[in-house]
Amino acid sequence: MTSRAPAQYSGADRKELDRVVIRFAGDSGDGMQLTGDRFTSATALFGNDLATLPDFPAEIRAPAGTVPGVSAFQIHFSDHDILTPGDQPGVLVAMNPAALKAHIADLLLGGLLIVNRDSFEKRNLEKAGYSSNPLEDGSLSGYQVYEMPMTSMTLETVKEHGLGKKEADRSKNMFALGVISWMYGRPLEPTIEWLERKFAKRPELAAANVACLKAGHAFGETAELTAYEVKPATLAPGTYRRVTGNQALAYGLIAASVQGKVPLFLGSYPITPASDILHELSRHKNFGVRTIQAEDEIAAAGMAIGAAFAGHLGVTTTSGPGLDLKSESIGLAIALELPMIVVDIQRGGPSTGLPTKTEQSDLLHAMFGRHGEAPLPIVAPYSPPSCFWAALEAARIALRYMTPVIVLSDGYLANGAEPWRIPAVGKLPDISVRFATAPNVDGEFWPYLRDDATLSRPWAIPGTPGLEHRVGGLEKADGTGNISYDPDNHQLMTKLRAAKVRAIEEDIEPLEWDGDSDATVLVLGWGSTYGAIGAACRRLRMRGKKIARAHIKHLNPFPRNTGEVLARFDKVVVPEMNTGQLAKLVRADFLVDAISIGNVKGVPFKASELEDELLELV
Amino acid sequence: MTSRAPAQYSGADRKELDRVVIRFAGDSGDGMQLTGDRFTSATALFGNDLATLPDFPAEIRAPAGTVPGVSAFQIHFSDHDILTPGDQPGVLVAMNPAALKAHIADLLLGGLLIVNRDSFEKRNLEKAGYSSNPLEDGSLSGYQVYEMPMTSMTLETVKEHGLGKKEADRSKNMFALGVISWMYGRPLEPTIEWLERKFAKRPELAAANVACLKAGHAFGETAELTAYEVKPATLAPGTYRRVTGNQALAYGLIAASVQGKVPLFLGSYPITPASDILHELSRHKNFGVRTIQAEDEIAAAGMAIGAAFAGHLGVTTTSGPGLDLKSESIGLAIALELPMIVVDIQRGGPSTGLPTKTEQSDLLHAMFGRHGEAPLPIVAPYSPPSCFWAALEAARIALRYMTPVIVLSDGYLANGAEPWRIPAVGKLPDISVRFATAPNVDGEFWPYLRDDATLSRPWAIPGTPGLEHRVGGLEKADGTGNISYDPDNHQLMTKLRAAKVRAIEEDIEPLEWDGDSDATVLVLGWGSTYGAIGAACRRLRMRGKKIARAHIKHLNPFPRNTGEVLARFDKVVVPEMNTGQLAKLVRADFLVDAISIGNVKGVPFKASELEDELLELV
Amino acid sequence: MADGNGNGFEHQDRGITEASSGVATLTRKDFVSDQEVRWCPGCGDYAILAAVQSVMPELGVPREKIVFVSGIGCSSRFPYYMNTYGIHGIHGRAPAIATGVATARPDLQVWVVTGDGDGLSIGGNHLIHALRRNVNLKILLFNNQIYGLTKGQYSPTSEQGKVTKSTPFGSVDHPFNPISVALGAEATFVARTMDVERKHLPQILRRAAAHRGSAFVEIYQNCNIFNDGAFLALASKEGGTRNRIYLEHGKPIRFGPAGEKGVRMKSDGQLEIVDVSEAGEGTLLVHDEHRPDPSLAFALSRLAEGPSQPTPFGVFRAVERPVYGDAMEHQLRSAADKQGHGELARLLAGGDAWTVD
Amino acid sequence: MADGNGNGFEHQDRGITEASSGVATLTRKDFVSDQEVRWCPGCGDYAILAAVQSVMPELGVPREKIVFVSGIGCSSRFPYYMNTYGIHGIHGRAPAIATGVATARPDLQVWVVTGDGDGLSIGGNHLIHALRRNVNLKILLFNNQIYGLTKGQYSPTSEQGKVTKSTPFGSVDHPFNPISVALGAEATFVARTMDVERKHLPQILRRAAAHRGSAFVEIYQNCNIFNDGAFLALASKEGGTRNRIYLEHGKPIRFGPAGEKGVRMKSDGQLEIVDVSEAGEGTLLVHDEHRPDPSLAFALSRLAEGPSQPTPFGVFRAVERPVYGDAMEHQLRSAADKQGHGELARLLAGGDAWTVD
Ligand SMILES: Cc1ncc(C[n+]2csc(CCOP(=O)(O)OP(=O)(O)O)c2C)c(N)n1
Ligand SMILES: Cc1ncc(C[n+]2csc(CCOP(=O)(O)OP(=O)(O)O)c2C)c(N)n1
Ligand code: SF4
Ligand code: SF4
Ligand SMILES: [Mg+2]
Ligand SMILES: [Mg+2]
Repeated sequence: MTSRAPAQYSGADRKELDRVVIRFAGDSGDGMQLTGDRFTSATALFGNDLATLPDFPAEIRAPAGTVPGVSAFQIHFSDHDILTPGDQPGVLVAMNPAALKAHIADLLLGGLLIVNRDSFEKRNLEKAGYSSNPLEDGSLSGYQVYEMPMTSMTLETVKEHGLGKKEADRSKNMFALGVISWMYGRPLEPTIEWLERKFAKRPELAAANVACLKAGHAFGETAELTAYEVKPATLAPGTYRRVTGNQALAYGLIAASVQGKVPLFLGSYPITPASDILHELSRHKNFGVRTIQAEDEIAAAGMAIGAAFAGHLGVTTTSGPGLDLKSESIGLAIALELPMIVVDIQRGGPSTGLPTKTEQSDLLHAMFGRHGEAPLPIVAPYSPPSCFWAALEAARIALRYMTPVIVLSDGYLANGAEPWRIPAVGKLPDISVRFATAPNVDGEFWPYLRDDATLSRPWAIPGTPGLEHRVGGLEKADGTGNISYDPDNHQLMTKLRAAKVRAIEEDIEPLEWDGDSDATVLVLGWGSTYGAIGAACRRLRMRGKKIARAHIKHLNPFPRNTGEVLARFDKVVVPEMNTGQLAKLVRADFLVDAISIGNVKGVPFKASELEDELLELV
Repeated sequence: MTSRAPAQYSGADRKELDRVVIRFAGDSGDGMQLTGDRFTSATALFGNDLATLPDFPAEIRAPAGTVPGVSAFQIHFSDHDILTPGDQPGVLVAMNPAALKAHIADLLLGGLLIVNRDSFEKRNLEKAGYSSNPLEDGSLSGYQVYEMPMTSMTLETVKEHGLGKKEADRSKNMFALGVISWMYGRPLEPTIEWLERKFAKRPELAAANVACLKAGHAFGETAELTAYEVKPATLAPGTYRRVTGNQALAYGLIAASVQGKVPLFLGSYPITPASDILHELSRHKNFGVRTIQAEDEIAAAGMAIGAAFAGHLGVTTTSGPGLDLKSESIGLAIALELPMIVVDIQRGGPSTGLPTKTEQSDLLHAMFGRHGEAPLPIVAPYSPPSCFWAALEAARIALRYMTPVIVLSDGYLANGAEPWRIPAVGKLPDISVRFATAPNVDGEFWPYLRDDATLSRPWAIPGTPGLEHRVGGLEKADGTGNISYDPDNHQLMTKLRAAKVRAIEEDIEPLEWDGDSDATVLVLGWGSTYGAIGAACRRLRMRGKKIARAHIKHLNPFPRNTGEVLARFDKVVVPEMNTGQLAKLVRADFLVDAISIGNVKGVPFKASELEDELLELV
Repeated sequence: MADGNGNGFEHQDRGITEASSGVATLTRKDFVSDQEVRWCPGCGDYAILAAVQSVMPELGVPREKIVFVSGIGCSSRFPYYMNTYGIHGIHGRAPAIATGVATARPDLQVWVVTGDGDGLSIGGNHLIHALRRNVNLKILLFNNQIYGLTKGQYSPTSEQGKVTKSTPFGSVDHPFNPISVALGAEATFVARTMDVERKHLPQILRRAAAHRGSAFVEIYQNCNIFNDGAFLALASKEGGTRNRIYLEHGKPIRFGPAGEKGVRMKSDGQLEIVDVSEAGEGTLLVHDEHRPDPSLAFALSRLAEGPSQPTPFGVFRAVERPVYGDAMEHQLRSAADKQGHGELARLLAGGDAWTVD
Repeated sequence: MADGNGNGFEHQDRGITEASSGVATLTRKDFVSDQEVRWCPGCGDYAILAAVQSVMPELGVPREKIVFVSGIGCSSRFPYYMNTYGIHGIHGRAPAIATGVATARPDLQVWVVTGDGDGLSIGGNHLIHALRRNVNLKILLFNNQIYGLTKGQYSPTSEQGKVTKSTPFGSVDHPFNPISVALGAEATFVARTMDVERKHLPQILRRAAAHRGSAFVEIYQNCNIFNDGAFLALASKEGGTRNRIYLEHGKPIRFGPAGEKGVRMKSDGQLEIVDVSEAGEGTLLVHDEHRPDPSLAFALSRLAEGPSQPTPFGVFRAVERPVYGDAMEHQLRSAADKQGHGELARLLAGGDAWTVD
């Protein structure tokens, strides 16, 4: 662990800024995600607050040099706490014409545009659909344009390292990183160390990339580009790291396994944008984590159920289309009353929809997407780091109440990264389970004899003598769990299953709201809109408007005081990346005329958009 | 077609009744369903109004003679129009001790109990769990008990027909039928004809059964049992027949094919209580109906989608667990915008639940059970005959708006039978489709160029030169249908898909309500609760209470005037065989404090129960 | 770790290594649950249940270490009648659910009971993937060539042209041969027997239990209500002796009342049935369960087109291959050895954390 | 009725018997859609697309009568690039969707394009059931032994021990052999070829198109991004001549640069590779595509454990069996003949109606 980077980087000769939004854009092959990732890492080490937003092209690589083939990465960093990856970049790095074409529209007027001049030749311009060269036709007059011969200088730099043309060309992203690092006073060491670690087996590659990084840095200095400084933010004391939502979610599941003293079992089938959780968990076998890549989502859920019956914390991770397929299995888990976690990383729908884009349109599906009366708890993270909490909380509920729990994350949270104050393991909740070890009704074992407090049934796992029992999807007699077709028993069991879930409201935090005590408008959100709503409200307040906001983290059951909170305000506005799903639930449950602000574009709300929409309502 | 039966059966020496509820109960092997079916047929021919309720045991046959092995059939018939199969029987026919045990509790005090005395011997009594013989221990003192040696008299009767013991014993249900037919003045001819048709290949069996039928009839006469008369009801003029819901639904689909001039294609996987639709449709190949028993529900839905693309009316039929599995495919059909009908015969859930019992708990699943924003129209029949209408209406909407449509029936409608006034084919709506035949944008074919009126896209089927095109589940550009990742296009397409479904409200009947114009309470229902709600309201009115009722047949979109209708009343009460699913939708859409009366017992509401519950609210 | 829980959470040890109910003393009765058995009188399932319950005590596995998993169907009610741990799952998914149980807990003996519809129609994919992975499961497929529970529709093993409720004009699809399907899916143990096989059925059950990995057993089962007599040609006394071909490892394949018929492999690789007297015993094919190449077993599976002809019974194939759960277990252990037991704090700290003070 | 619509609704006639775009004049270009092809540069899919587009004009089927159906995956983008009717379905369901198309409309030529994940992992069940039914489909399985679209997880055809994103310590599952799976599932036409097979690939496509019923073609395809070189032992010039065994009906099976190697069947039914010079050509196995018994084809499918050894290419099996759609068509027609064309009024009236007047 490095402690915060030396200060000399923030030299006095630098122009001070409180926040900067930079977007790196290039061909899928140009390694923009890596560049952004390294810059972010240095920025984190430097001590700024930050938020990032990777923007992948469609799943399949488009031909090099074309607009659909462009991949981008945006970072927002500042000397104060920020909430979003930023609306419009003030700085755009475009590695080729296609990247320029795809992103120039977003660059703030007067913004900084840094291009790799070498790539602006005929073929690339054509591929990008430019009839004339934008660097020459004056179309960029609205921006401060820095043209740099990145390709040639890179090739020049790596010559002595004897790299092939292809590999050499691949290093130009390090040159770009060097330039930007100089401009914003980012330390190079972390990236150098990282390169040396990464290419340990191929020192010549490491050396070449380091050389390019330094070359870019030197270029920035000698070309006397304006240098900026963004002072470190005053984050709460603690140890920080950067995490993406999927990473945090995987860690949260492992933490749940450790804190629950129960082995972790993942049954999953790859699907964008959920696959990385499977990838991450597969790497931690030394925690006893079992991961199976199942033949499909139904099998994945089935395996998790089987593992849960066998005494493991059964988990299955997926995205929308996979959640559809798991519906029947989730219904079974509800009938069996076994602890299982179903993670849904929401993406653009319906059907295959927009696999690489984000959306919040699975909420009602998660609530009601099963035949019969089949309620289950739903937890939703609201920032990349909070995915850790969501996983742990879902596990706590699943284990305590013997029920499947759905975690609703989304594509933005999954891939976005933010600094995370690492929790002290000692401070994590103890959620250890108690398995049944002895008969519970004079000598017999009744698998559906419920705990008075939680209404949950005992968890008796194979290997425990004397507790042999059978469970199944047919309706069960209360207590004994034997098959029962009795009408009144069915009514009772239906009530009990609902009551069990409902009772959880007593066991979760009440809904908090903040803002002006005399505000008449409440902005109610859930999930990844947290940052955008926060930023929009902050701006409105800066404009002297009164407004309050609350964010729901438990979507079923709702926090017990939700009704009261809503009742305090004249207007309840619900911004969602869907057509009004939480709004519908709130209207039904509390009969408040919740106003929905829907956004179904596959991209997160921009704080400014939201600010404008809210402005009309306050 | 027989015209109404001769009148001599209603002899003057008979005690007149306005309505009777009879329940036939016996071992699964005793042929009670058939007995009830025959009695119903004769009753229909006689001209009474009627409603029936078969009560099957659990799917698997229990050992003969045991309570779980009991199968029953209830019929309610009258001289006026009735709405339900009746709450409690006034007459119980019990073929063995188990049948008595299972059903005696329902018999009205003072009711008629007819038992097969021969079966009340030690072994059967034990199997049924009787420690003493109820015929002797006085426990039946509250009823008028007729003991008849049905088994011995049957064996006696069939002796000369040289039947084996087993076959002979099987005929005793005809004896029972004969007795009841005499008591209630039902014609024997139809049953005799039917027996002769059924056993045409085995005349000795036919003769034996006819003999038993007549023997029972004679026994009734000579034993001087009281004879009753229920005058024919004055039904609207027309030609009638009896149909079960599943039969009517199958006929409705065939009618849709004929009226739409489009071939019918069914992809289905067997599941209780939906299988009979597959069975029925498989029999009508001369209508060009193609039926495939698929490997599973997903394949069944996929096949229907493929057939729809190929120019057929694609249909898939299932029950809850199958609907879960079809979720993803339905989402695809929504994205492809192809005409498909998904029939869900709801049964007791969650999970495998109560396969042979009825419930209305898939409404929210039908509405929201898919990832992403994926709206579709939902139609619900409200009586067995109305399943014909529901299928035809679903087809009309599917074909006109190029969308999948869900038909929500349930186990009670599926198996229950009522008289059906056969519609004149000439009066059926013309829903014929127009396939695209030519390019629609200067020489090109755009598969997603919408019709201004319906917002539906053109249906261009393979085999049509020049209209070759590709469709898929990825988001499509408005008009061209090409893959599009454009944010604004996604927003637009999401709006268009929703608007298309919403617009259907202009094309369906407004919500009707009836009852006292000055009533303050509206009872709002949907689906199979129609009869029970009607009967309960009728009784309340007879008790001088003011009440109104409305029944929703289109659950998405709601009839355009729904809000206005609800607004007329102070109280809206919603009885459902679930925990309040329609109530939730109504609350969310219209912000009315709808009160839910939930019943999740696997059996239809009893009019009397409902009457009591409503009484507390008016 | 022997308890099959690479991370050795205490509770697991408790659950698993604690003095078990013991096995020496077990009898058939110990495996009979308190649930009333509900199949139609005369159903072949009764005989299979009796056989399984009678074999269990011999296996030396304590009751609490046995799990029966099933899908939906008449056959799938099986777990309710076994006094062991059990899951009555959902239609077709038993192999997946059982894979979860067996992979989470290699210390358990996991049985799957499925039907021709449950296992080969809706559940076909899970079945072939479980076999491919060689998950440690004993899979009993009750093949009655019909959908029993839903009251008589044809199944993927019903003969072509079958008239059922869903095929009033006769089915038009060609059936699966379950043995061929299993062999095509890389199964390591494949066998066939029949409900009425008083001796052979228990033998095969013992063999399946003894096989480490996926053991697939097709059991011809009579559904006397919806498909009575489907296996008459093999079940009847006379037909049985004429048509049952018992495969025995290392023995020439002979059958018939007096073993007068035999199976021979022609030079072009085609199997044929011959009169031993004419062909001579020496020319007969000698059965080899353990051959790594499944081709011979496959050829034997094609000997009969359906249960109406001379049909092989017994073990078609029995070979060793790494077991899915064991392999995963090994990875967990070696990971723990190499990287050391997982330490949460270290995991969370990650590679490049920084402190703010 | 020849138009494949037993009930002969007029509109169908319009749709189908109307003067078609004609076929005589068609060229490769006619089958190229206006969509920009989007696969990674160097992907094997390009070569397969080119081959399909070049073969199409020869088949004499008008463009509007051709439908391409796929699931999800890189390979499954295929239909967008064909200027025919097409459905880009959902993951794994292409065989089911295509079954709907082909059964509703026997007059169409329906192609399925799927991947090793799409067709054998999530879609395995639909695939084997389509083959069992012998639905009239041409199924092209692009086997690159990896999940391409989701960026590199192992697939059911990946070799055991494969290190991928989802198996950082190596996969523990044993792979499927797609040819064996298809044969175990009663497929009537089974073949294998490869993306780089300039001549052989088109030949096999023609054979598949000509087969009435399900034609299953495994195509080895290089994913140069996530699984580059998986088929090097067969694709490379030198390796290819050494390891590709071309199966030809009626010919002894020989291979190698100078055909010096051959395949022989031992008396115990085991295949072996021999030096022709030693063994003598006469002793070699003569390939027989049309043998009713699939056992020989199955044995050939086991010759190589993976694409790293001498591997058979070409048609393993090609036999006639009633086609699903045709059989159903026949039932519709004979029903109409026997019962007369369906009359709605009669249907609704039913058996025992009564009138109230
Ligand atoms: C998802 C789902 N689809 C369909 C059904 C209905 N169903 C129950 S069992 C069964 C088939 C039973 O046949 P088989 O597996 O051969 O078992 P058997 O009853 O013959 O022993 C079907 C179709 C169901 N319960 N769930
Ligand atoms: C229901 C569902 N599950 C998972 C996915 C994600 N997914 C898309 S393609 C694919 C596998 C692709 O592999 P393959 O079929 O071999 O095709 P390839 O890309 O290799 O050509 C997966 C897992 C999906 N789209 N839908
Ligand atoms: S229906 Fe058939 S399989 Fe099911 S229990 Fe009855 S006899 Fe057995
Ligand atoms: S990922 Fe592999 S299979 Fe997919 S397009 Fe790229 S090279 Fe081809
Ligand atoms: Mg069966
Ligand atoms: Mg692949």
